[in-house]
Amino acid sequence: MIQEDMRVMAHEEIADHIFELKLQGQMVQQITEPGQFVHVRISGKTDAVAPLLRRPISICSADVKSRTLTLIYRSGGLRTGTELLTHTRTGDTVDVLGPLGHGFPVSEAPAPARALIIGGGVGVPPLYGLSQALAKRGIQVTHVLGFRSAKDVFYQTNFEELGKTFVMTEDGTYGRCGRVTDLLETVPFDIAYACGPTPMLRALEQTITDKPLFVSLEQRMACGIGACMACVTQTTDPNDAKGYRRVCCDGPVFKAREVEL
Amino acid sequence: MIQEDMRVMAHEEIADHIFELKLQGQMVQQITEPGQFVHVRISGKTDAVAPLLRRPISICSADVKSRTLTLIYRSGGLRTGTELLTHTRTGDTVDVLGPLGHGFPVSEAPAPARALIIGGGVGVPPLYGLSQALAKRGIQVTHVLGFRSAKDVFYQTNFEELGKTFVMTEDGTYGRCGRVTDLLETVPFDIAYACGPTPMLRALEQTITDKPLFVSLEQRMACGIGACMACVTQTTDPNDAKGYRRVCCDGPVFKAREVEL
Amino acid sequence: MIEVHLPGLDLKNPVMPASGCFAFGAEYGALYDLNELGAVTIKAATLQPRFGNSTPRVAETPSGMLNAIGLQNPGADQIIKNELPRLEKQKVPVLANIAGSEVDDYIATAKKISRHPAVNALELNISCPNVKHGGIQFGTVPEVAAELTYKVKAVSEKPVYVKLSPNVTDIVAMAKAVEAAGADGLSMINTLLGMRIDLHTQKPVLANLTGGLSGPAIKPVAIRMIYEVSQKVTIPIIGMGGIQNADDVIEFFLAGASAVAVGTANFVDPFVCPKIIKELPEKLNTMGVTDINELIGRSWKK
Amino acid sequence: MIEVHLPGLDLKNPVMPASGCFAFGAEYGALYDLNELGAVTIKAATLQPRFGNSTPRVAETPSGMLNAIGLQNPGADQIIKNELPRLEKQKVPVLANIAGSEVDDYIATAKKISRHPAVNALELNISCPNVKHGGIQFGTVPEVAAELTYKVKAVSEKPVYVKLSPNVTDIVAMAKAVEAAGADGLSMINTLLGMRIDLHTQKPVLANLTGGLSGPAIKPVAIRMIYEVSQKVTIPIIGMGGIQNADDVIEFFLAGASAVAVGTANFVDPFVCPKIIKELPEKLNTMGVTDINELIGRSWKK
Ligand SMILES: Cc1cc2nc3c(=O)[nH]c(=O)nc-3n(C[C@H](O)[C@H](O)[C@H](O)COP(=O)(O)OP(=O)(O)OC[C@H]3O[C@@H](n4cnc5c(N)ncnc54)[C@H](O)[C@@H]3O)c2cc1C
Ligand SMILES: Cc1cc2nc3c(=O)[nH]c(=O)nc-3n(C[C@H](O)[C@H](O)[C@H](O)COP(=O)(O)OP(=O)(O)OC[C@H]3O[C@@H](n4cnc5c(N)ncnc54)[C@H](O)[C@@H]3O)c2cc1C
Ligand SMILES: Cc1cc2nc3c(=O)[nH]c(=O)nc-3n(C[C@H](O)[C@H](O)[C@H](O)COP(=O)(O)O)c2cc1C
Ligand SMILES: Cc1cc2nc3c(=O)[nH]c(=O)nc-3n(C[C@H](O)[C@H](O)[C@H](O)COP(=O)(O)O)c2cc1C
Ligand code: FES
Ligand code: FES
Repeated sequence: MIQEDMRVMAHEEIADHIFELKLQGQMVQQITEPGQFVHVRISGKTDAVAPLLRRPISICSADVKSRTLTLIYRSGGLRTGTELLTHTRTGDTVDVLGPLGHGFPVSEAPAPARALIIGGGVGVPPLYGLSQALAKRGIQVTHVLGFRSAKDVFYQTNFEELGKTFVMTEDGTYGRCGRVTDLLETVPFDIAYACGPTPMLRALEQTITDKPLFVSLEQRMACGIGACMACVTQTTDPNDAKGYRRVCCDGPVFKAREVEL
Repeated sequence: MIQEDMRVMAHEEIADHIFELKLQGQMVQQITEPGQFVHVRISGKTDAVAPLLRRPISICSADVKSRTLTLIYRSGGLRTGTELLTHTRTGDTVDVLGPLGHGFPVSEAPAPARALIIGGGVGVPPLYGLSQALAKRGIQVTHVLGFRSAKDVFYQTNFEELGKTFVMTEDGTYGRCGRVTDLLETVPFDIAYACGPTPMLRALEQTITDKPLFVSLEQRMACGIGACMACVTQTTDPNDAKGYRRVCCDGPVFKAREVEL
Repeated sequence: MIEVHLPGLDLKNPVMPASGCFAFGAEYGALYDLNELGAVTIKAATLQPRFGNSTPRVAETPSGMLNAIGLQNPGADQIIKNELPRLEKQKVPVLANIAGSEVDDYIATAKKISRHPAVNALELNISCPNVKHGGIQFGTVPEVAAELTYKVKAVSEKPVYVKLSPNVTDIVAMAKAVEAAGADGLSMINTLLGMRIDLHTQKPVLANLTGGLSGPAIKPVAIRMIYEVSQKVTIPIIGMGGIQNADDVIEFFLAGASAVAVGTANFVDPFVCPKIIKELPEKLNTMGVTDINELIGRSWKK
Repeated sequence: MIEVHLPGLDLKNPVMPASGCFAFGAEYGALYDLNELGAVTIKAATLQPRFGNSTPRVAETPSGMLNAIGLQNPGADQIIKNELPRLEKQKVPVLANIAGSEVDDYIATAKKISRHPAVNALELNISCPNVKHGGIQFGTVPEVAAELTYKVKAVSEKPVYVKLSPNVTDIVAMAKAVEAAGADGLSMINTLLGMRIDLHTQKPVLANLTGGLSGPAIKPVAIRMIYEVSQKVTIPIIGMGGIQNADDVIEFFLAGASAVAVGTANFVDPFVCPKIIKELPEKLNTMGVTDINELIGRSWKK
């Protein structure tokens, strides 16, 4: 983990309020797993104090050769920190802490195997790097990506290059109408990975009980490195020695049903 | 007075930590006197709250035709609001309130006459617009400009185009060595105008007692328009009806000895 | 939909400038029509004219500012003569803030000011040192604040709002004490006591040494206090402390305020009050709220 | 030149992380050598393990943050077993923060923790609700805080610093009370009580409803309180509240602190403590100060 002023190589809006930010720096070499995240300081200049806290953003993908990582984030709009981030331009630097946390265990999939990747909204980004890693190992990957509406869809073609991709929207304005869980029965798989809103993850934990499932969680964070205890979540096992996990450093990826959602 | 997002037309460092910022907007049409100022919001984006208060900066000069005004300001360095302003680039907008206050009474100089303009440090900028206005009226203008050191000197040639210009530095690294007051006896004049550090203004008020002298004051401000009473200064006349003046709206330019320095 | 009705104050919208941040309305009145406002809170009136503290009187702090103006004002008589007639010509309700150094000062000021037809209600600034009690603020001892409230109520011709100081251990005790003493409403919060030291001079920046902290920095303290107090009193609360936009106004309503005042934000954006008033109905629409009064205290109501 | 000597704490520099913002040093210790620090303040130890509050436990505010972690910690015994041995191997002094719900909890925890060789001094967190007294915080009633201080002092094998809560009317009275009860030093300030309400859920953001406000937003309050207290007590003060850089450290010294703790800023910049320690001598040099101890209270000393 390092703190680095990373250089903005590209920054563009790829869907409604969704931005793709490419950053270059040494940090890329330290990334070990898809699903790790970085902690981004929005108020870079002159010791600015508002917004004060960093924002956790998943690493979408990384390229060691060009020392570049890609983030995809949603701007929360007026008066949010991420809105301020949208003003960053190519050539600027952004203060980034990372890579942080434990990502998706790619080796858990006994190759050759069929992996199912399920994403919702801004939970989709880390799954792209995951799918790349799985595909590289020769694993057959199927993607089920849920968005609210047509205007929110991003990265469909990127995923399609890696495997079969179902896009769904809640309001039916694009792809299939419905929720990602609606499709589960029709897709054969040996292992599943998911990232998205908590209700989605909860539904998946209830449905996928006979095969390995890994879920990536969100929690409000302060330090991002395990020191402040802001991001804890209880273990489902009441006899667990610690009784809790920190999403920032024990996660954000957990085995299904390891912690309370 | 209006509040306007003015467009940055040019922005460059013209001396050590001294920046020249050219802004375009409707506001320019409302400027009535040299020596008025604008109140600049440094934290323009997304309702940012730090730095919170606006910064008062004198209007250095203005061009009605191109709707452009020029500000010259000193960046206070790390952790100051003005440092943040230095990051503003051509094409950006800056939230400006103005024009504010009462400037130098140009008509007080019975033309033809000889005007003496005395400036110190970042007190120099508004005097440039003043000198332009006086020169336009055919008044002979002499400038005495004091800076700390060679690296702090700016706008010498601009002033030289308008009249005789003496540049002095405290440490003698450029121009004459000493303080602006040292030169007073050698320059003939009928009216004097000054802007600069309070000790300089105080010295001038003590020296120039037989001719009209106008001084421009600085005071910490909040509202900039007369409502908060942050910037008051006492009148020298204890029998004055109000007993005080607000630098932001009764000034910043006052007749010598009208208010306590 | 954004009308609110408080004792003495029938407001077509719940947004007013905070006392001391708007003088007597002349300056901002030159920028926009004061009748757009829910009300105008005027700067603290004292019995005698006051020049206030030496300068510097303000200092910037992270997301906030300190002020030590020192209650500069021309005194009750001059205010009645020069300022209130101008406000009387407007339709906007006036909340008149009054201050003093002794109980008698407050009483005399309240009598004079409350009688003026331009004034719809008084706001009692109790964050003032009580010279007769060794300079301890009226607003820090419940009994003292209650006595003052009681006596001012006795002479005031208009409803009385008591403006609470946040610099206390138990804000609920303060609120209950002044409610029991007859206050018609509460204003909260006044500024937090703070200081900034200049690294060059190595002395406090403010000539007065300490000053009152205001602005967004104090909003979480204001919200917490209003949340606590609104559950324990039945009189309405005018909320303030760091309000900058319609979202903030709604947060104050959810906490338990029935109207709001905007202080420091006027200095950042002189048009902030009319902007908020314009933004508010739009915001309520997106929230599906038809009457802002529904929101009062919703964060704690079942 | 930046060494300071306080009861139990011989510090090669006056900068330590604040309690609760550094856990037990393992995480930041993986980023840099803890021996660079003046001291380490560890997270509040309670007698029994505590899981703490539900999430969300943090919320951002203008130039600050709210936290309601709820004193999550593995309990005194586990801390002694698992955490202190690791710190014992380092040379850095340890200030051990302790908390409780009753006087007896504090006493038992103080006994255990103060006995450990890794611990150089105790820091008594008195911003905790006293369950035996209807949940009123120990830190808000001078007599209660004094009694607690007295009893902990009686059992502690190490000097005791009392960490004052800023949520009081009279901070000087609190400070004097605990000084009289035997405190060897003061830590100030703890967090201001605040709240933020979520406009979507219309409920408080924090599961615990209220939380402690920290960060730059509260610095003016911290400076003011240290300025007031340092003139009235003779014991040293560890200053904290919004410190981000060497300039802030100097401001705290000028106000009257003899050492400082850095809390929230660690979350913004995990290397902030070593950065400040590096920046400090340079800064003193430019100020012409040869010994940082000269600066203590200079803003009020003649
Ligand atoms: C491990 C992890 C990975 C994430 N990856 C992504 C990603 O790849 N793309 C993306 O768009 N979003 C991602 N998020 C969510 C993202 O962190 C929040 O949307 C963002 O912090 C909101 O900040 P804001 O400035 O828009 O909102 P503000 O309202 O300004 O935020 C205020 C505070 O609340 C916190 N906060 C608000 N919402 C969330 C949330 N949902 N999760 C955590 N903290 C929150 C902020 O961090 C900040 O401290 C991730 C979150 C976590 C924990
Ligand atoms: C009428 C007027 C005209 C001015 N014109 C110019 C100009 O043309 N060029 C120029 O460089 N400077 C000018 N100044 C001074 C300028 O306003 C300050 O240097 C500037 O506000 C400092 O801000 P900062 O962000 O660098 O410092 P910070 O330390 O970040 O400022 C903190 C706070 O203190 C206030 N403050 C600090 N120093 C001063 C000061 N000297 N005067 C007033 N407020 C201060 C700031 O406005 C801010 O509110 C003028 C001041 C006034 C009152
Ligand atoms: C410059 C200034 C002057 C003030 N003067 C008064 C006053 O005269 N009477 C009063 O009751 N409050 C006064 N206040 C407090 C405000 O009315 C308000 O309670 C406080 O500033 C919090 O609101 P804000 O954060 O929106 O500014 C003053 C505040 C400021 C900043
Ligand atoms: C996440 C968090 C946890 C804290 N936990 C404790 C604690 O366990 N014991 C304690 O005395 N203070 C605790 N504090 C208060 C800090 O030690 C410090 O007094 C306060 O945050 C002000 O300093 P800062 O503004 O630098 O953060 C905590 C603060 C934060 C932000
Ligand atoms: S964010 Fe601090 S422990 Fe996880
Ligand atoms: S700055 Fe507000 S009155 Fe002058």
